[in-house]
Amino acid sequence: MQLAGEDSQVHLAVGSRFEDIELVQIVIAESLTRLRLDDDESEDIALAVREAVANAIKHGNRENPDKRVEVEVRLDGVEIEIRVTDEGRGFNPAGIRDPRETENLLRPDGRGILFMREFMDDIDYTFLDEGGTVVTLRKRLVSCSSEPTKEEEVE
Amino acid sequence: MQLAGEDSQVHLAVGSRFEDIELVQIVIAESLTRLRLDDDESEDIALAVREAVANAIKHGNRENPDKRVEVEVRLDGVEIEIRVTDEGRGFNPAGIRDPRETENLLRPDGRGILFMREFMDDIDYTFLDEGGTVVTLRKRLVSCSSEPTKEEEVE
Amino acid sequence: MKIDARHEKGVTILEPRGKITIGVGDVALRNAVAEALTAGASDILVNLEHVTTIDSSGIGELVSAYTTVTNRGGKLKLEKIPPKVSDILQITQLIQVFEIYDDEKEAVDSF
Amino acid sequence: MKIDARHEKGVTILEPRGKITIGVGDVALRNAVAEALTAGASDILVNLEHVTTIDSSGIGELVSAYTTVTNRGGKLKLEKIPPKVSDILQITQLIQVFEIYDDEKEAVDSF
Ligand SMILES: Nc1ncnc2c1ncn2[C@@H]1O[C@H](COP(=O)(O)OP(=O)(O)O)[C@@H](O)[C@H]1O
Ligand SMILES: Nc1ncnc2c1ncn2[C@@H]1O[C@H](COP(=O)(O)OP(=O)(O)O)[C@@H](O)[C@H]1O
Repeated sequence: MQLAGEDSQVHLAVGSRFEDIELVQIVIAESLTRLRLDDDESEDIALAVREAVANAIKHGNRENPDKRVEVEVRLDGVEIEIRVTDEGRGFNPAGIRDPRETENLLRPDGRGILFMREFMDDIDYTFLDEGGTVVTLRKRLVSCSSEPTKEEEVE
Repeated sequence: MQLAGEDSQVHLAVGSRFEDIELVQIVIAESLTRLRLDDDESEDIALAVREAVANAIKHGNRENPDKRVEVEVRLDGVEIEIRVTDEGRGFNPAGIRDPRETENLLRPDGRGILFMREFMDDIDYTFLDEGGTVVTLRKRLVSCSSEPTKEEEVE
Repeated sequence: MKIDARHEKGVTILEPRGKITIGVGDVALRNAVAEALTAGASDILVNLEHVTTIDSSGIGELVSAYTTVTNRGGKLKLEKIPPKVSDILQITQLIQVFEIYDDEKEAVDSF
Repeated sequence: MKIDARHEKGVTILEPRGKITIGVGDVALRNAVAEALTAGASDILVNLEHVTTIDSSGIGELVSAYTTVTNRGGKLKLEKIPPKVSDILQITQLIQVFEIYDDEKEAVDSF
């Protein structure tokens, strides 16, 4: 179901400063622009990526600016997949507490993974043998048609 | 002379479609924003990178969207270095004709490398053994101060 | 990120603009709340109308502000939340925690 | 990239806006010139006032347009070139090739 004309891959590697998140956001926004998603869908994806990159910088690379965060964006006609990789030591996703439980409601942190889960269809963690955490975010795209409509072709 | 706080490296890999040039431009613009260069200096760098990436897509990868163009941006307090790599077969830079010669003036092409040379301090070609062309563009930054002024610190 | 502060019938109204996100906006919000408290405020209304993006750090700062103000015997409420912020408060179930108003007069009178 | 066309005393004035760059703006410029020629134009004035960026492909299209129009016995001139475009015409020495005007009335009367 991949349409050659719509396939696209972008790979970005940045340092581990919070300002690098903005660079990632800009690349994501530009990549999504081409898909003509509706604003809501684009915002959801951008927010999930923001959380993934923030975690990579904060927990993975512990804000060491010399450590890299890699972001890979894969688009085909029907799905977007974004992979965010850090150089950290990983964690146990099963041990994460649910921020919606009453006893956690007033904690200031612990909501990033929830955001990723809610705003994407699917998120998945892999821990590399050589060190490093990969979080893969996927979303099926509803608002973008994989074929241009008649009107768009004429444009 | 590298100031830790100003060091920054960004690596971007895109496909070989002309629209990918815009993505590169956006990343370059965002990276340069942080340096507070004056507009003229930023424009010159952006234009040189545009030419380098256009050549990588057009001549290097022959617009094959599956071939990648890599762009590496290295910033320290005093210099920007941008490296653009394609997967093509290279060429002989010594064989390039000067577009400013009278007999070439009315040719529609052949001005990209001239632009890079004029807008950067230094450009340099390397041809990889395994195939691929790397053009390295360098510019010393005059308008950005490597240390923030008093006023900026207060901000 | 820029946060204006104004006063209405003893209530301090904070109006962040732009992004309340990690590393920039979240810090600005924390500082604005701290400043209001130092200036003697105990009732704080945060107007979220002009917030374009909020992430989990931004939400975390809202929660911290809520806790700090409440622990000091004050109140922190929200007004004019954009649809995306509303979604996020639903998702996180913080909608149970915050008192939220659409109308500013009503919000101010509720303190 | 958007190109307006208007007419002044038999001269076709083309006004590209935005970027004349590889893959988009260069093609638009080529098409606009071809259209003007098909419509019977022979004297063309390109107003570059609203061009924000031009690259070597864009310059190449200007040169091609110049050649095409000249070969057909017409003339192509430029007006209101921004400083960056002026730099580029200097660098490429195309400043010798193009007739360039600041004042539109003068430009139109020169054909
Ligand atoms: N890339 C990562 N590397 C290491 N630990 C991580 C990573 N991402 C998440 N974690 C762990 O999962 C926890 C929950 O993450 P999250 O839900 O994003 O909330 P928060 O970042 O606010 O703590 C973090 O506190 C951290 O312990
Ligand atoms: N990355 C590259 N790979 C292969 N050939 C290249 C590359 N860059 C430049 N060239 C060669 O150098 C020539 C001059 O390039 P340039 O000055 O940019 O003008 P143009 O691209 O308009 O031809 C090209 O026509 C091409 O033959």
